[in-house]
Amino acid sequence: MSDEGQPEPGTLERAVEATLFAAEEPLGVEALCAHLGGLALADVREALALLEARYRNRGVHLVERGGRWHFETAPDLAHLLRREKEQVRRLSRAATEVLAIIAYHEPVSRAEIESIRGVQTSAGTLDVLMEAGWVKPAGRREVPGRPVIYATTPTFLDHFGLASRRDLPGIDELRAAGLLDPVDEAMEAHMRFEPDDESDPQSDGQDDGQDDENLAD
Amino acid sequence: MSDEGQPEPGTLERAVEATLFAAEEPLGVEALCAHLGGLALADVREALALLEARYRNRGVHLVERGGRWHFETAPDLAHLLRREKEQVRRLSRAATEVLAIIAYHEPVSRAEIESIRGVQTSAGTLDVLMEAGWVKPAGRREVPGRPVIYATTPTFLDHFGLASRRDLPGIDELRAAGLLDPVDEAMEAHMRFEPDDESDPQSDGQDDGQDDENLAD
Amino acid sequence: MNAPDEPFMFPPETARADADALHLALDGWEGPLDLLLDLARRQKVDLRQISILALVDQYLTYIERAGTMRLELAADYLVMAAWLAYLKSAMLLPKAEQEDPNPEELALRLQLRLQRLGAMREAAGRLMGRDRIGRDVFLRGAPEGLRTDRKTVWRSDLFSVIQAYGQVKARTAPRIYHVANRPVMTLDSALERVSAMLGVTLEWMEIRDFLPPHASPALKRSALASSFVAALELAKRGRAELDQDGAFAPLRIRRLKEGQAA
Repeated sequence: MSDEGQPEPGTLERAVEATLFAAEEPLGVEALCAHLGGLALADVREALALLEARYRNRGVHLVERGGRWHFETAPDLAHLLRREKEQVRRLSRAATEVLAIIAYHEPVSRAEIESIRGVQTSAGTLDVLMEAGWVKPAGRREVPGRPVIYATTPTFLDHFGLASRRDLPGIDELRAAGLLDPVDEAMEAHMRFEPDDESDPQSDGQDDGQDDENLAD
Repeated sequence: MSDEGQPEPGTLERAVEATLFAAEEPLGVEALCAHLGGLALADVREALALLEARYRNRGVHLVERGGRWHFETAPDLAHLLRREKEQVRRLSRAATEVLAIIAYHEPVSRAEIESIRGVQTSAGTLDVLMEAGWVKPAGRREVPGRPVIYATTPTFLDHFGLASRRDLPGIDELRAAGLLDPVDEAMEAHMRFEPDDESDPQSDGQDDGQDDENLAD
Repeated sequence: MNAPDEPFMFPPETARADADALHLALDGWEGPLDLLLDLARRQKVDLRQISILALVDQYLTYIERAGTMRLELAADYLVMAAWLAYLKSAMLLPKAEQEDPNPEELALRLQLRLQRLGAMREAAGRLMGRDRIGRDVFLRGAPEGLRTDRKTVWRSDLFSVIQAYGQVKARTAPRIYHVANRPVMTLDSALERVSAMLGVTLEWMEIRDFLPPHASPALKRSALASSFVAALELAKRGRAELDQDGAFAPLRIRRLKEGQAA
């Protein structure tokens, strides 16, 4: 580069620049010459060298690949072309259930998940869990049909703050926390303390006793 | 610009350059900001101004059309590029006139277009302009019959190299001469003063006032 | 503006058409106003100084000579010709005899329309002459393109997972139903009990004394009801008699000897 900075681009340089810019594919020196009306190869080469230098620090570079030239985004700015937009979404109820079943029973096949849940699992549900990175296929079960079996990933443990799967509360603990009560029963237990039922404390005592029996099953 | 010629481009300038080079369509300042991760509008505007100046003498120019920016080859190099490119489809005379009327009078109804041209507009003519993406329906005029009104699009400004509708060739002169006013309005203005003298400056002035009102719509 | 000197009878596109194809000549115009504008332009003066009278003559001459033109195409042109002929006659009459509409006004209106169409025609030409993308300037031939990938980040928490598991287990666990053994005394057992106790003595006994002494309140209520019905049944069979001093007073019961009537 001269002391006076970049000189005005010459006509040929501008012509090469515009041609490569508008070209739909990379052009070799000869194709450029032909396009520009039969110029000397040496002149076009010189123009290419000047342009290459001129664009060296820019957001766009003039590069040669296999003898053909084209403009491309500077490598350090490539990330600008593919921008990722993150969208945070809460896991659906169904997906949460499937995740929980896999976590408690892994490795587990889809049929097994369905038999535990008592409902069919849509294909999308497992996809979501795999997209989230919490579940992965873990081989096949050696039974007829060789179904794929699924297991949780280390990412799952990370996200949910678990050191290992053993940190998941056991069935007994879930029961103690009331998490194994069917919803309607839990509701009843709740309702029992509502004002409507206060009339006969003795009969209440009786009911309570029977409830305890149920829990012990 | 400094005495030592063009300074090294800044990071933002390079990023804007790369983004506009890679974009498949023109981008507005806001779209650029969003794409570059929520920068200040003023910074992006400054980068655009720097880039515009930097490319002014090049074979490729950075231009603003209807608030959106894109790179295109320098117009003086058209002869080099045209030969290999397909010619733009020729518009019929009717389509050309209808396009001009929409551009200079927008928004304008079909009946208004026809009253200027003194002839019915075939359905195909507007279709051709809409297919080219230069014209779009722009609501309805709130008069009896609620006719659809038409206006030009940003693509129109792009294609004809107009920064905005203000750049339409001769639009200021036409407006000053009252030639964008409806005939009825011009008649009234004429009759109010000396009916025989078309060059009455007062009536011209009157036209102007009415035009400004129209523009403010 | 300064169109090359063609015979003005023909629109530019069909300038070389022969006289036999006169009807084709009209295809080149965009309607009568367009034809008028072109004729006016041939007067080579500013549209504002145009002679309307001369223009009318030129138009009428043209239409006359194009006598063979297709009628459906020509209708507009003929309407315009009739109107212009009317305008011409009105303009030639002395001013004093003018009625509404004033021919000068009509002429002005025509002139204004021609000016406006002329302005748009010229504007269209200048617009088409601009540097147009794809003809004069070119966009980047192979842009890389910008893409925004939407990535979903899923969020959940341990409590939701555990709770979901609890609910699945609860929902699908085999359910066991207990039918509570309600504390009741059946009529049969009340009959048996009251009969047995009546057998002990012939004295009046209060019915409450027949109730099981340590029963829960619920069982007591049931036993009272059953015992009362049992007492009625025994009285009906002639084996006991009942006695009560008044409403809600203690109900007493006494055994009847065999054969003794109530």
